[in-house]
Formats: sequence, structure tokens, C-alpha cells
Amino acid sequence: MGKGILVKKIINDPKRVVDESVAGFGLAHADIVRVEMDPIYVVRVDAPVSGKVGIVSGGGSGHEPLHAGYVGFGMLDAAVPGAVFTSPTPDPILAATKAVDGGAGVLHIVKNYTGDVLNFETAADLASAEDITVRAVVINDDVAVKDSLYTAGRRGVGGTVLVEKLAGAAAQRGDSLDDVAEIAERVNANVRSMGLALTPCIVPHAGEPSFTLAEDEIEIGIGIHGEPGRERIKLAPADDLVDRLIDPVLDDLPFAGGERVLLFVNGMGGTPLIELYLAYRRAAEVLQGRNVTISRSLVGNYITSLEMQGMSITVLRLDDEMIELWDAPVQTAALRWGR
Amino acid sequence: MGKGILVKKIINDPKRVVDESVAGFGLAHADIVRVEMDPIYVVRVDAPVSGKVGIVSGGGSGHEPLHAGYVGFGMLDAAVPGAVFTSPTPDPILAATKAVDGGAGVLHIVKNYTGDVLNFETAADLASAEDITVRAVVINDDVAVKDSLYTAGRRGVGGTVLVEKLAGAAAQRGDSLDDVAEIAERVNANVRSMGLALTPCIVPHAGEPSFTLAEDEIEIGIGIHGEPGRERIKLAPADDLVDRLIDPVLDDLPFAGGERVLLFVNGMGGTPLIELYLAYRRAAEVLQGRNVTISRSLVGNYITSLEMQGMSITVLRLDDEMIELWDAPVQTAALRWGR
Amino acid sequence: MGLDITWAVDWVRRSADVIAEHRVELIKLDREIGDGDHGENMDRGFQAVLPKLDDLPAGSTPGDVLKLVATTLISTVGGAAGPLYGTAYLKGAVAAGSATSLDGSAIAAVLTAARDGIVLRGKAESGDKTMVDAWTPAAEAADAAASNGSDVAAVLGAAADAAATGSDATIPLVARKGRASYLGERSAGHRDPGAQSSALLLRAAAEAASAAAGA
Amino acid sequence: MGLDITWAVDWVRRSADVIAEHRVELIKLDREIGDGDHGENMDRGFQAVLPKLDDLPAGSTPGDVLKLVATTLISTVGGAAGPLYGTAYLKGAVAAGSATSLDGSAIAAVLTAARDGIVLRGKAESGDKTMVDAWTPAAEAADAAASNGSDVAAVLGAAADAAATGSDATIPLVARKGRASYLGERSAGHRDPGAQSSALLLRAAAEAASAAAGA
Ligand SMILES: Nc1ncnc2c1ncn2[C@@H]1O[C@H](COP(=O)(O)OP(=O)(O)O)[C@@H](O)[C@H]1O
Ligand SMILES: Nc1ncnc2c1ncn2[C@@H]1O[C@H](COP(=O)(O)OP(=O)(O)O)[C@@H](O)[C@H]1O
Ligand SMILES: [Mg+2]
Ligand SMILES: [Mg+2]
Ligand SMILES: [Mg+2]
Ligand SMILES: [Mg+2]
Repeated sequence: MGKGILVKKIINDPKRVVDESVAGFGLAHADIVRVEMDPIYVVRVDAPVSGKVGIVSGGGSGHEPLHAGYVGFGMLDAAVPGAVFTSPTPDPILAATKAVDGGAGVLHIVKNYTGDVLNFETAADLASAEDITVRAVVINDDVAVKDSLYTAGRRGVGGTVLVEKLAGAAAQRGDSLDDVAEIAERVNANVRSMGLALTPCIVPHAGEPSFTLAEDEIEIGIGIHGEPGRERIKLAPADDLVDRLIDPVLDDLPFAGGERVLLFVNGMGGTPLIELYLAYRRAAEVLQGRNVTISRSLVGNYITSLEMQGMSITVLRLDDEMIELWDAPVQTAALRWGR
Repeated sequence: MGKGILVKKIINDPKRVVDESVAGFGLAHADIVRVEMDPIYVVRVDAPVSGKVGIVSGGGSGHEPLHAGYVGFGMLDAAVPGAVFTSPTPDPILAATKAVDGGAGVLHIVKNYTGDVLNFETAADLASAEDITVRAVVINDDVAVKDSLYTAGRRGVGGTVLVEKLAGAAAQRGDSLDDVAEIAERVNANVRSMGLALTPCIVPHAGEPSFTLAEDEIEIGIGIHGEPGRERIKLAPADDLVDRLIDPVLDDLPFAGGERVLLFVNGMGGTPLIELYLAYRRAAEVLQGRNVTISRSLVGNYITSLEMQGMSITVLRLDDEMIELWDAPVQTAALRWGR
Repeated sequence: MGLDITWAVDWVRRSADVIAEHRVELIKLDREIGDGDHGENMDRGFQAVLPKLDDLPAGSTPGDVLKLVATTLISTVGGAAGPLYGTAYLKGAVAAGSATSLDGSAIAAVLTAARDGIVLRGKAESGDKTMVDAWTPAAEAADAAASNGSDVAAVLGAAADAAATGSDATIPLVARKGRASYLGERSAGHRDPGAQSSALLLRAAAEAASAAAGA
Repeated sequence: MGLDITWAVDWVRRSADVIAEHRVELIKLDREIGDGDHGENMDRGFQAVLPKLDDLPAGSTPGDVLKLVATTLISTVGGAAGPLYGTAYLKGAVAAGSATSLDGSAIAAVLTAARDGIVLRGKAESGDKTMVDAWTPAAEAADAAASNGSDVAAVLGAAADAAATGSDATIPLVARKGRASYLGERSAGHRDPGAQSSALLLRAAAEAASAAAGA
């Protein structure tokens, strides 16, 4: 196999995709991040920030801009990219944790997948052994997955981006580790998501799509790893698709009416903005119909599955502090305002 | 046909795609823009800004975030979206021109396509008849097209985004219409682009791809309207693809070495960031090899062809003033910093 | 017998029909060497004209109809075809003036003015693989037929035939104007969509004239 | 006759071979109910172990080999399988202790410790459609064979057979742990990739033991 091109992608060698992409990311954003290659992680250019809680997230690659795109002032201190769709090993997580420890402890933001949880756990154990205080928050906002004590539980999906922004802003303003963790937990408790795919995606080393869909089929309840969803339905108008995502999201929390929310319409990587904004229109209509006020919004490809076409809808119930943290300055490759 | 779904997209009715998407855009970014529906255009929420040169751009839809995503402080005052891949008619261009006229004249930024040029020309004539001073700058940065006095000339592609940012910053700092137009001309004279497609795109009303490519074929020298390119080649490693785009770009200006540039690696709408950053790495390597310094960069899906997978590379030769204008604050849906 | 407002209105209706009928074909032609919207654009434009025909004031002339078509196409078609066809109908309307009836040479003058309008806006020459390649032979054939004293139906028939031949003749050409020019040599072997829509519109004019003559 | 360092090293080499050989099959199994990386992950891990075998100091024990495998898998595999297999080999190494040779009941103790490690980290129960469904019957079969006084090759052969049967038995199950659990009922009808890789690794252990016995 070696250098052979297996799939139609802008890549050289499937085995070098993550390394080469992260290297390019580092070159393109040298004002914001520094990239370490062995073990591989991406860290704020000014890390460690003395006295500030450090925040580390990470997971399999293929979800860009998550997580490296959120490293910078007001958000993450470091991101640890694993192989495509494969959680990183403890070594780089530990290295990143040490690199961002400014003496106030480090928060791990972990998406709820067995691999991510186990590898971050090991890294946290190793960091504690080196006298770094680590707390972990596990994100599990995907309502497509039936939750139970006896299963792996819900996946972490779109809500992760919001947790990273709000926890990042809390750390930036100087909150303690416990306070930052509390914000992250609070956001996680108030956020729900669900997604669908129009097309599958192809993992570079696999060379074949993770599932196949007929011309008129859609996969509902997908995660972000190209894994199939819960249900397969016939192609339907956009408004119906939006309803199929947002209704379970709103029912789950539940949203009672009268709340203020952040509405996040996310593309899976290959979805053009023209479609996401069209979906946003309907989602806004549904929220209005339920007497929920959209106070903030986010639309774009922010947590993705390679080139998959599809979308997810995330709704976060906001309180005053969350709004303040959302509006706080952020300077990362993928989210930036106020500086 | 009517409401029938012809293609796998997040849409309701092909005839309502632009209206519904623009409506959603207006709802999502009500802090930045106002949307008018009849005739349809998107305008800065505080337009007209008294005493400031107004800047209007526009063209067919399907290139999002171009142009509506660039409306806001420090960039465009209005964007006029036509039907998908179809330049708008003079009516909305005229309405937008009137809406942004703050007494200092209006600049039209027009991509060089027969339809765009003719429709903006007519609108400018009509605006002049209403005593608004209008100047037009036509962008033609695509080196894939052989230029000649006897042809339609080069297309406007990636360079358009950069012209809009720099001219927008010049207008924001209070430059006169002639000075803003001069900046726009200067940027256009110093920018070159070229693109390729891995997959075609499907215009909603057409229901079929604009061209078909075998599993191992790539189209080189494409524009942004799903039109086929100049040449079809076999799939190749990313580094070779980058070379095939950047070499003609650098040879054309020509870049002699010793310059400072802005490197812009753009996705065609369906290209995941992981691939764009991987391509960026090679492009940076090539520039270094030619002794050209990358002073600024932009990586992402910024001027697109619906869900097309592919990329374009744009290089702009910078001077001190351009760098200052690039760094100036901007607050739009798609580009934002400094505010 | 000259062509009056009834013919002009009938021409527009037949134009809308024929464009709707060939919408997909024109999209397909434009997809091959352009961006796949020509049929959609033209259909949107002519469908927009139809309801406005009912609002034409009594006493309207053929020139008024052409002007209505011009302004509607300009404000609804967009793309290259919108302004080009818009200018064609506008210049045709000017040539038709306020006459209530157009004879053969008046019709030839209308077509020549329309052609000149397209060239003025688009700067294309014959052989550039554009709608000009349908309009120039059409205007010339109409002029020749009118000079020979043919009746209006024959004048428009000659124009329609010449436009169809002109459209055929675009197939081998390499485009030098419009979107197809970006393809360079690869544009050869495909019919120009604008030339084809022009041929369809002129055929509709001829058929409306025959129908008027038969009536 | 017990199993020594030669067997342990041979087991690792055979493991790397069998995983490389079945890489695509494991990817395919994981694509059906997971994310399509299990074969890639395991192959990366075992390929990383191979060169390190040459650096084992003289006098190393089977336990040292298992520990090397553990740390290498932990630091190169990632995903769920990395920490789970890592813990399995680590606990196995602890059970093996500093013995230079492992007899049947020592081998059974290693496998049981490995299984317990996986359960400790992953919290899966039998029937959850995970690698536990291969390891639990394998450990039990090894234990039974060792109690019956079988030789080490037979003990590992029994474990490998039981693991293969256990892997087969995952097919009809609905997953309750790991990524496949997100599919709910749709996970039934597919073999669990981790159970399958476990069966392959235990078969390699048995073959290495047979080869050692034959030598
Ligand atoms: N400069 C020009 N002069 C005359 N006709 C032109 C010119 N440019 C384009 N055309 C005509 O316009 C047609 C394309 O129209 P259309 O597809 O509606 O617009 P667009 O090219 O903007 O998508 C071409 O087939 C050609 O006949
Ligand atoms: N909680 C668990 N306990 C035991 N084994 C598990 C658990 N979760 C997952 N596994 C095993 O891991 C395998 C998947 O490994 P792999 O594909 O490499 O990791 P990932 O699921 O992170 O992509 C599954 O087939 C299953 O056998
Ligand atoms: Mg994985
Ligand atoms: Mg067009
Ligand atoms: Mg067209
Ligand atoms: Mg997996």
C-alpha cells in the first residue's frame, strides 16, 4: 500500500494525514498556536498561562475544526488529535496536560466514547502522579442514543463546541478549576443535540464508506465517526428533516417555553452553508412556535465527520452567565471575536 | 415538479432555496445584517453609514459564505444574491446601492463574468441616473483561463474575498471612493488563483451534476460555477495537486522571490478542513522554496461551488498598506476579528 | 398584411411555451459548456412576462409588447442572457416604434436592431459561439426576404430557418465569449445554449406569424 | 514443559502477523457497527511492538514481554482497544510475575488476570458484545484444561477454541458497551471486531505453544 492513494481526497499517504494536516495547521496559525509533533498536540502559543486553569480537549481526528481549531485565547489551551476517528493515547494527552499547567490545575474536556474516556483517564492518572491537579468533564449531549446505566451512554457531539467556548471563557477570566468544571458540567447538563447524514464519509485508511445510502435515503441519529445511525428514512424536505432533529432535542431536556437558548446548526463537513442557513430558518421557526427565544446562534461546519454531508442541531439553554461567557473575547482559528 | 425533491440536499423546493437560505442567514445574524426580500439583498444593519463609501458586491448564489457572509463592519455594506450560479438582475443591485449610499459614493465589486458585468453595469447606470456616484472594479484573478482581448477574459474567483476585505477596510477607515477603488484595483492586480475539483456539484434546479468524473479523475482549472475545467487528470497525491495549482499562480504574476504574500487555501464547499490544512502545508513549502514569505494566511471554505469537493489556491502579493487593511477589525458572519 | 399586437402577444405566449418545453434541454446544453442555468433563467423570465400581458392597456402596439418583454427579462432573468435578451427586445421595441402593424421590412428592421443590441452589450463577433451566431444570419435572412417582397410570415420563416442553421453551426466552434470560453478547445463539439434559445424564439415568432396569416 | 521467553516472543510475532493479515477484515467488521478503525489500530500497535522485541535485555521473562506489549499498545493504539488490551497485557504480566517458564495453570492465571483487567477498565459484562465475550470463555476453558492437567499447548488450544466460539457468539447479540451500542438493535447480526481480534491473538498464542512443543 505505502504511498498508494486509495480514496479521492486531498491527501498523500493515509498514514500521514493527521501529521501533515496538523503541521499545516500550525504553519497557518503560528500567531495562535504552537504544534508539537512527538507526541503530537496543539497548544496555545503562550502556554502555560501562569495562574490560569489549563483546558485540554482531544479525540480522534476527522472532526475539524474540533479540537485544534478551538485552541487559543478564551477557549482551549491544548488539543490532542488522535488518528482519524481514534482517540489519542495517554502519552500526548499527558504531554499536553503538562504543557498547559499554569499552576491552577487542568480541565480535561472529554467526549463520551469508551476510548476517549479510558485514554484521558490514564493520562489524568499519570498527570496526578506528577502533581498536576486534573479534573475531567465528560460530554454526552446526543439524544439519538438511548441512555442507560448499563450501556456506554450518550455520545458527546455538538455540545462539545459550546462547552469548550464557555469553559474556556471562564478559565480566561480567572475562575478556579472547580468553577470552570462547574460551568462545563452546567453547559453539558443544559445542551442536547441530534444529527443526520445525507452521505457517509470515508476514513482514509479504510478506503470505503462507513455505510452506504441509496440516492433517496437518509441516516438519522448519526454520531460523528461515520458510524451508522439509529434509523434510515426516505429523503424528505428540509423542514421535515429539521423537525426530526429538533423535536427530540427539545423534548429531551425538556424545554418548557420561555427559555433563552443558543441555536447551533452544524454541518458534518461537506454541507454547504446555503443548506445550513436554510435549515436554520426552519429551526428558528420551530423554536418560536414553542415560545423559546434564540439569544445566540452558531451556523457552520464546526464539529464534523470528514467530508460527510449532513447536519446536526444543538440547543443550549442559556443563563445570564453563559451568555456573558459566550460573548467573551475568543481568538482561535475557528471561532474568533472580540480580539 | 413543484415541491418535488430532485436531489439529495437539505432543501425544500429548488425554487425557494435562495429565499429560504437568505432568510435563515438574516435570522442567524440579525446583529450584523438586515435582509430585504423584495428585491432580495443583504445589508449592514447600520446602513447607510453616513459619509462612508458604500461597497456592494453580489453574484449568483451557491458560493456561500460569499457574498452575504462578508457583509458587516469593515467589509461589505451589501450583498446581492442571484439565483444559484446566476448573476442577480439590476433591480436588487440598484436597491442595494441606494440602501448603502451614505453620500460618499458606492463601489461595486464585480466578478468577471459576462452576466455579472452586464447586470452591475445596468444597475450602475440606473444609480447614476438617481445621482449616486458608482464605480465598479472587476475582479479577474483566475490563471486557469487564458486571457485575451478577444475573449471574456479571466474569471473572478478566490481573489474576490481578499478584495472585499481590503477595500472594505479602506472604506471603513474613511477613504474616498477613488481611494477605495484604487485599493481594490491594486489588490486585483496583485492576486492570482487557480482551482481543482475532486467531485462536481449539483445545481438544485438541474438535479444532475455539471460534469462527471471517474473515481480516479480530477478536474483542473475549474471556476466556481460547477463549470468543467481546462483539463482532466488522474488522481494524484496532495502535494502534486498543490504544485499543479500554485506553480501557474506564482509564474503568472510573476513572483520573483523576496515578496511577502497572503496565502489563501480555499475549499470548494464540501472539502474538509483536514485536507485543506494538509494542502496548506505543501503550499507553504513551495513558497518557502521560492523565497516568498507568507505574512498572512486564510484557510477554509470561503468561496465555494455548493457541495463541490476540491480546492483553490490564491496568492496575494502584499504591501504594507494591504497588511494594515487585512489586520483591520472586521465583523461579518464569515470573517471576524478585532471586534 | 402586417403583424399587429395580436401577433406580438401570441409570439410571447408561444415563446413561453417553447422555452418551458425545452427548459431541460437548454439546461443540459448549458451544463455541458456553461453553468447549467440557461433553461431555468429563460423559463423564469418568460413565465414572469405571461401575467403582465393581461395588463397591457388597450391600444398597445407590438413595440409596447417588445418593451414589456425587455423590462421583464432584464428584471427577472439575470446571468448573461438577461441583459443580452433584454437589450435585444428593447432595441427591437425602439425599431418597432409606435406602429400598430409591422410589415416585412419593419420586421427585418426589428430583428436587425435586436441583433445590434446584443452585439453592443456583449461585444461578441460572429463565430464566437454565442447567440449572435443565431441572430446575425436571422437578421440578414429577414432583410433579404423582405427586400425580395416576401410576406411577413415568410420573412420570419426565413429568419427562423437561418437561426436554426446558425445554432447548428455553433457546434464545432471554440467559444470566445461567455462562460463557455473558459473551456477553451473543450467547448468545441457542443451547441451554444443561447444560440439554441434564440432559434426557438424566432421559430415561435414565425409560427405566430403563420397562425396570424391563417386566421 | 513450560512456556518461556521464546514462546512469548514468538506469540508477539505471530500476533503481529495475524493482525496484519486480518487488518482489512477487522476494519470491515468495525465499519459495520463501529467506526472502521479497529484493524488499523491493532496493526499500528503490534507493528510498533516488533522492533522493540530486539531490544529486550538478556534474561527477560515472559512477563517482561507481556509488559512491553502492554506499554506499547497503550501508547500507540488509542481508541477503546488500546487501553483495554493494554490493561489486559499489563495484568497478565503481573500474573506472570518474574517466572522464566509458565506451566498450564500459570498460563490460565495469566489469561484470567487479563480478562479481569479488561472488565475492570471497560465495565462490560458477558453478553454485552465486546472482547469480554471472547476472553471470559477463553480464561474459563484454560482454567478447566489446566485443572485437568493438560499440557500448556492444550491449555492455550482450549482457550483459543473457546475464544473463537465466543467471537461467533457475539454475532446475534445487541451491543450494550462500546461504539456498537449506539446502534441499538441494528448492532445484532454483526460480529464484534474486538472479540474477533481477541480470538486471533489467542489462536496465535496456541500456535506459538504448539511450535514450541514441536521444537
Ligand atoms: N458576450 C456575449 N455576447 C453574446 N452572447 C453571449 C455573450 N456571453 C454569453 N452569451 C450567451 O449567453 C448564453 C448563456 O446564458 P445564461 O446561461 O443564461 O447566462 P450565464 O452564462 O451567465 O449563466 C450563452 O449560451 C451565449 O449564447
Ligand atoms: N467497555 C468495553 N469493554 C470491553 N470491550 C470493549 C468496550 N468497549 C469497546 N470494547 C471493544 O473494543 C472494540 C473496538 O475497538 P476499536 O475499534 O479499536 O476502538 P473504538 O471503538 O474506540 O474505535 C469493540 O469491538 C469491543 O470489543
Ligand atoms: Mg475509533
Ligand atoms: Mg449563470
Ligand atoms: Mg448559464
Ligand atoms: Mg473502532
